[in-house]
Amino acid sequence: MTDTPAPRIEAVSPLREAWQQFLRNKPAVAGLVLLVAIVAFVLYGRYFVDADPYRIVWAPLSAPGANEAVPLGTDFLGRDMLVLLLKGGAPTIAVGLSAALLTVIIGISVGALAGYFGGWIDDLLMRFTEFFQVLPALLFAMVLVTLFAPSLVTISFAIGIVSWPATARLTRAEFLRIRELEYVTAARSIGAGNQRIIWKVILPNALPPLIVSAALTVGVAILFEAGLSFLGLGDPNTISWGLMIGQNRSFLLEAWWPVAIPGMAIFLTVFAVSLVGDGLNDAFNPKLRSR
Amino acid sequence: MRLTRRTFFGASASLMALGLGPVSAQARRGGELVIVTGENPRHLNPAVQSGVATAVPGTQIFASPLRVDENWDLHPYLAQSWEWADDGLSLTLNLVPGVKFHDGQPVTSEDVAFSIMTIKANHPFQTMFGPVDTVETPDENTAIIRLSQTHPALLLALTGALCPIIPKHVYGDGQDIPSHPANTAPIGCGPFKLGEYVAGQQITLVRNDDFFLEGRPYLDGITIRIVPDAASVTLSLESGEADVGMVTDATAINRLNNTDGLTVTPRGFEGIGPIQWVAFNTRVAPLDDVRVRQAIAYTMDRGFILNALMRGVAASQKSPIIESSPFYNPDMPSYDIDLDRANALLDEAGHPRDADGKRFSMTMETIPGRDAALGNVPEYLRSQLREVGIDLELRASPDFPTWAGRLASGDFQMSMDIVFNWGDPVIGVHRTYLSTNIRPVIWSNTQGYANPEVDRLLNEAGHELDTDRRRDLYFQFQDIVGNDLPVYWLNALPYHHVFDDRIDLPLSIWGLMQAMDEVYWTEDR
Amino acid sequence: MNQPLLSARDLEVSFEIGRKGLFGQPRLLRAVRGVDFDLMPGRTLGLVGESGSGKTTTAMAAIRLTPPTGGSVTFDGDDLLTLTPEAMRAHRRHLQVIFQDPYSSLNPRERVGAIVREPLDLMDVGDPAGRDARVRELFSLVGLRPDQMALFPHQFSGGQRQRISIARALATNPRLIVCDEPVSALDVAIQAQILNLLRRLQDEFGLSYLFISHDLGVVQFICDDIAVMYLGEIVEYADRPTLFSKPRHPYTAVLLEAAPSLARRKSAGYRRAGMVKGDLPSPMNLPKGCAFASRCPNAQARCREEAPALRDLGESRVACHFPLG
Amino acid sequence: MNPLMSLQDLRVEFDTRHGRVTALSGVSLDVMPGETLGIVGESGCGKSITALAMMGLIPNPPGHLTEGTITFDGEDITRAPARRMRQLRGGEIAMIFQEPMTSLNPVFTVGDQIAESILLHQDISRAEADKQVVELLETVGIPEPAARARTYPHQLSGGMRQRVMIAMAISCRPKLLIADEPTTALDVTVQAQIFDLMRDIQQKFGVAIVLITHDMGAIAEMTDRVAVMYAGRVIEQGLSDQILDDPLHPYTRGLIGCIPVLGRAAASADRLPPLAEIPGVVPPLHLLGKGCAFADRCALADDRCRADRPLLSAAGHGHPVACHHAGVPA
Amino acid sequence: MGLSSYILRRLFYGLILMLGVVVLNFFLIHAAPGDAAEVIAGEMGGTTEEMMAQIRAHYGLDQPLLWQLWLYLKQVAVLDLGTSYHFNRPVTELIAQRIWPTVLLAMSAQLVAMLIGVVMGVLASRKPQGAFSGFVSVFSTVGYAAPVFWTGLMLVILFAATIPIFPVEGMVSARFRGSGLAYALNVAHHLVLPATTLGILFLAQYARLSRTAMIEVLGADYIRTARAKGLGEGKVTFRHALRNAVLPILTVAGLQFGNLISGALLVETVFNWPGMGRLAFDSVLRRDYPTLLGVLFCASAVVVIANLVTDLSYRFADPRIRTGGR
Repeated sequence: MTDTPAPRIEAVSPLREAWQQFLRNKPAVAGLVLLVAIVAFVLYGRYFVDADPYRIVWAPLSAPGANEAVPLGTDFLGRDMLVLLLKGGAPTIAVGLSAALLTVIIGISVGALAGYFGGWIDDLLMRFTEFFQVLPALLFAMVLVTLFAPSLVTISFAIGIVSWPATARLTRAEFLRIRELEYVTAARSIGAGNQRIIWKVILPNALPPLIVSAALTVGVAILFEAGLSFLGLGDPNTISWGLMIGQNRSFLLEAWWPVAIPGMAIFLTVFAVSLVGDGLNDAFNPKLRSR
Repeated sequence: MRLTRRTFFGASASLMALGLGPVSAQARRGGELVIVTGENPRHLNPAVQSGVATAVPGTQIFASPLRVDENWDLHPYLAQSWEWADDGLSLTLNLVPGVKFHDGQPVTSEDVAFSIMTIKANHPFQTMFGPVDTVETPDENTAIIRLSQTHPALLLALTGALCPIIPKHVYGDGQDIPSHPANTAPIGCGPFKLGEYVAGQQITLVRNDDFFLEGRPYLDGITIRIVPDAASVTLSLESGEADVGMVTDATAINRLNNTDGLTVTPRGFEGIGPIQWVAFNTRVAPLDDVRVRQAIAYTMDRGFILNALMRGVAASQKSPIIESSPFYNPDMPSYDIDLDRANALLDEAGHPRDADGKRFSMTMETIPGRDAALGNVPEYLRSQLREVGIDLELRASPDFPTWAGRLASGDFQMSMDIVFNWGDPVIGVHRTYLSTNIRPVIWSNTQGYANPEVDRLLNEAGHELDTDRRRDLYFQFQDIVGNDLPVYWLNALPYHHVFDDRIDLPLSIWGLMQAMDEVYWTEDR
Repeated sequence: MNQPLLSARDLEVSFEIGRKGLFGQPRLLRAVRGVDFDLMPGRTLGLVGESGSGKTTTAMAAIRLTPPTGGSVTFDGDDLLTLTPEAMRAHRRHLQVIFQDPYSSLNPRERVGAIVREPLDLMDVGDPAGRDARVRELFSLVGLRPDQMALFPHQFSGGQRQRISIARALATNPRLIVCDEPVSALDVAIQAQILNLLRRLQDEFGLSYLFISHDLGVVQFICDDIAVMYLGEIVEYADRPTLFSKPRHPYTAVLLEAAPSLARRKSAGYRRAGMVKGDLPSPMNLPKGCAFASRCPNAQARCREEAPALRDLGESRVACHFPLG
Repeated sequence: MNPLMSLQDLRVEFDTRHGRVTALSGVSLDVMPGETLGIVGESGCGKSITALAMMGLIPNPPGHLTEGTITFDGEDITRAPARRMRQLRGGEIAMIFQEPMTSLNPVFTVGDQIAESILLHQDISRAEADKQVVELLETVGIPEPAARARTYPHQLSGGMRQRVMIAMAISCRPKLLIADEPTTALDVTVQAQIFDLMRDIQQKFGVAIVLITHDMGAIAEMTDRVAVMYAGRVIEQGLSDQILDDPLHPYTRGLIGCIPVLGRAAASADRLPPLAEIPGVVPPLHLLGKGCAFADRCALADDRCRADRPLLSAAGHGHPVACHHAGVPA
Repeated sequence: MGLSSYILRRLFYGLILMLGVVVLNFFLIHAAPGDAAEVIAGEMGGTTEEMMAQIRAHYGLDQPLLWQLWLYLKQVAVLDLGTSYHFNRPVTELIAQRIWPTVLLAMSAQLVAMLIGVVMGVLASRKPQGAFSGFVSVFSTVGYAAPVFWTGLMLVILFAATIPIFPVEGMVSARFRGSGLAYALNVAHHLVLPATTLGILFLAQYARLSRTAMIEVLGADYIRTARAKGLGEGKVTFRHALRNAVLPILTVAGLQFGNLISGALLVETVFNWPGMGRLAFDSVLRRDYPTLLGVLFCASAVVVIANLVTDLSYRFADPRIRTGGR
């Protein structure tokens, strides 16, 4: 009296299915390829171009293509834009990743507790969240960075501190939704405790939108770091793409490339990240799939 | 001494005619001037606030006793003549009679006395009127300044923004003057009155029709527009949105140089003498060793800084005294770039390279600000010091006070700094090198530099009224600090005045920081 | 008569829903009001009612998946409501649940084998190898192939998922299974498969079911005793033959009249005898008298004034001032 | 009498992840004026798509009506221009849906939504339309109709909302009312109320009704004729009594046998016998072979069934059925 | 709950939030190393220690921190935000001058972005697989990924040098003396580039969001009902669907205000727009405590008010909330 006739069906986990769906999404795959290329460029570029990024190699503000030795031109000091771009990538992306990580950790913790327990815990945590939402993010981050001196750590920290409320709200909403689903009651009915239900039952199911949001947060954080660097609040001892823009900005009308090229790098990275994020969103969200 | 006095007298006598003379034949009445500046004033009272931002509007609103021209020669202004006592310890000012403040109250010697004493008490330049004991007012139009010691810089201190005559009937009400409400709604007796002051954005000045110099000013009004962004300053001049600008950004100057219809000139900054230097904390290792300081100097290429960073529009500066000053010593050592020499000095000082080629690490303070140009030299220095095995870490202060605090308290190794000469070395130069001025405030001798010979030379020069003798003392001083390098002077900042060709704009050593009653449009805009 | 396996006395459940104004009194929704029932071992007690009648809340409160606000529940002699959380968890191996929605009752991120095995792990039943064997056994028992254990829930149809739910419920050899509308989301053909399976398993393992349903046909098929609920209260309680042949409460009669039947034909010019008017009143503002009075075809003045208590009428117990027949 | 609506050999295909699948195939149905036609089947059998096809509302993309014709009142509307279809929809042909909760626009009052329909098809003023709205609400048994017209859907219960849907549907006196599982989401007492109302409406306005349902009880109570659908095809069709009392197709028989309907030995103290079962599940549309779609679940299936699809035919039986073994007891 | 009691409750919570913002920022800013007296001394161009002591006494900086907070809160309660160390004028006056340009910039960017974004999203949603829909998706990703200040700088290069048809600096021409319409036009001319820069970021988000929301809504049952009535696609899209799709858009618009202010800060810096962003930036660099606190306070107040307005418009747009209960 079995329902399904003999042919063996392979187990397809929801994640694998989402991945297959993702692969069908051309812009998302393009974004992923671009992202991998950027990361490879940043991580392994030194095998092709290895030099001290601080070294002054040519006449300042030499245009791209004007000299083969410096294909992307030089900055205001005559440093090689290509080398700077290579060295500036890792900190830029690292800030993005660590800020996003912090965002996700705070956001998920607050959102999960609020959404799962509800009641006064929810009220309290949501007031707390609102409080951080009311603070103008960039301004507040500026204050934090100036207070603790600009460094990659404080910048990541500041970005994380101002960005988590959105993740918390999202997590809470997901927890509120999933909490009511029957498999959660089912878990309780077989004796699972709160810890198990929060972290092992609800969280894995709440993850897809959170993964999407985390991916997008990486992009936001990279933009944020760039904004702070542009305002002169970047870490002066670490080359980042934002710092390059900030440093060369006063030469803008004379030379566009030292500003445009790192800007383009930021743009492409965030663009790739958000294409991937969108792709994940579509892949995880089967409702939009057929449309 | 006699000679000096006569020189001053002579100058005043011969030029008096010009100051009070008839309206220039070709000068045209009318028109307005838009000045664009990156400097943002706290308020408009130069008596208690130094700096260009306050000085430009301040000198239009307030008049000073004297004024100075582009050749450092003095001219009458509120004072129609002046006379030194033979001992050089008192100066008599004879005021132009019948001058009125913008509110119609007469300007009297009481106001002069009040102003000078207010400045002495509140202005950050303590050396300016430091020797002034009292100001006597025998009659309405005579003020006698009594000194405790001879003071060669006194006359210059009575010009431009350094000595605005402020109304006693307004400021004498007992309120704290640095925070006096009238500072943002000032009443003076200068050629222009305040129209509107929108903090941080715009200052509108309108013609003072009752100005005491007949027929002046020529302009109907002046708008000072505060635009903190260098590129924006440039563009507004280029597009004709603004007529006159103080442009501090090298790139912009180059660009404006190529713009038709604009005059671009470095003149007009001789007075303030803006010098950019690398400050060393001579109290801490390894910078307590003069060889290390010299080695660092040898790594830096002034030519590169001038050409690449300053885009060829800044003047070189090898000395504590601005090179356009009569006291500048042209034989200063120049420390032209020489990495071998630098390496040798560092080896000699006991800082060998390690296995990685590193000798030691140092930190350098940078002045915070939206203007990235301030960070450019440290960025360059970092690149250069790596060549001789020194790792340089930049320490960015989040805000100006933090930076100032670090320098003032000696919590630094190296720092960028920008310090102005302010006309006479007594005002702007001595403060940096006198061991008696090692104080926990910014722009004192924050290097902790102490050399008894320098102290002696400067103190002597500060009282010497004979110009030649004074110059000699300053030359000796420059020889010593040129070797000791408590700071390493890089360049004069690339300050330029940019203005519409159709404007007749006489630029004294104070530039825009002196009354612009003589400025006129040669043709209509 | 032997001891009831599960028995509830005066069970109450209220929910707080918002407040009046900024600092006002919390508003209470009384979802279950003084419910008593007894479930005998090996039998099936049906809780019947329309949506909002409180039948699911009653069942969930009885096994403490929803916290009751009053009353008592004994399971096999133990007072469930006073147990420590730890002791309650230990009791859960005897009290299992099959849920209504086959699509949301299985964790989509777990393989179905793990889903069925989870109660064994949590309750620490047997050794790991024994658990694997047990899961295989359960799969065959509910009509699934053991090789399907590695699949994920979304790879199954609704009926198959309900079988997985049943396997999970059976895993710890429970004595009582609460079936919360286990077939209402299924197509009729599948519904029959599941109902037959449930009955077969009951016979095989001597299970007791607390069976929740709105479908009188299903209830008639599977239940031995039936409690009809209306707005959080039991209005009629009887065994199956009695209830279906001699409904005493007007609401029960109305339900029977409304339930689909192949016997009523349009071709025969069937007209319904009478139907209740309007909808369920809001549980927020319950009337003073009988909750059903506003819709009851036989309501009289007394019904609107005085709430009838459940009273014994021989074969059935009915909460009505004017029982039928 | 001519049929009011007639579907001839309708074929509808959908683009899906699995390529193009056939959702309806060779569907032919007639609806006579004033009668109630039931369409019954399990989920996914194509009954809702048939309803949408009747309305000209097959979503395109991904749906395509590739073969067949639809005539309404003698007019071929298979490829009628959008303007004409809009005139018919809501005017001559109206529809009510399964989910009264979500089928009304939450941001407009129910009065607005009914009036919109009226104004669309009748050349009258808004005030007159409002008057009609109140009358309609009264007709469908909503108390205090004038006040209720000003409420929003979420302020009404499910039953009330379905009544509003019916009021909207009958606002322009349609000739045909398509009811797609109108009571599935409702409680039994409310379902009975809605059925009673639909019957009243039919009597009052003489409207023909197509009732789409999975519930054999509803078929018995509500319909004159019935079509049984399976996997996108009509497999048996006839008078409701014929189908209920004498089902010929094994699937129809299973469908009737597996329902635990009331009335079967209700009073017996013994356990009821097990329900009839149809094993397995409805096959997904993209996996349909060329034989009988029911063959995999059918106890009577033989090689012929798996190779050769039976056609709907009344030959040799009382009513049309698509089975090689029609009438053979399982 | 009635509307007025709802507003009161929201305002009450808003005030509590503002209080929190003030207190947190007060402590944060005062926790920084260094001393406000140095700030003021630095602003004056250097000073002596005696003068520093005077300054401390004058500004009450020699008082205990909690006492300073209490004094500050008392001031704030009567909307006195103290005196700027740098500008030496009342902070309220400074903010009053600066807040309107920021609000003008933010609101025009927001409005234009919303209008164009929603229209784009709606058009895209009608053919979700179409070319325009694809363009909207890519465009919105592009708009989102480009750093706002960078876009601004690129526009400056473009419009300063290549096609100088829009001013790239300031809010009104320096020599402009008119008023009324001429003034508005002058400001509008200056507004084009900054508002575009800021707007692109949000335009992209609104286009994407309204596309998604519309696709979602167009699949709803009541849209099928509307079609079954015989409504044309235009009315279905704009009357039935858009009214519902506006709800999520409004929600996001409300949450967007904080970001809007952040974006405005960067854009103001690029285009020298005389708004609060620049004021804030100047105050951060100069550690002008009173101004910085005042700006943070006002920016938060703007967000609180904007959120309240959003909620009210949401209530207006969604009868389920307006009439209570769902």
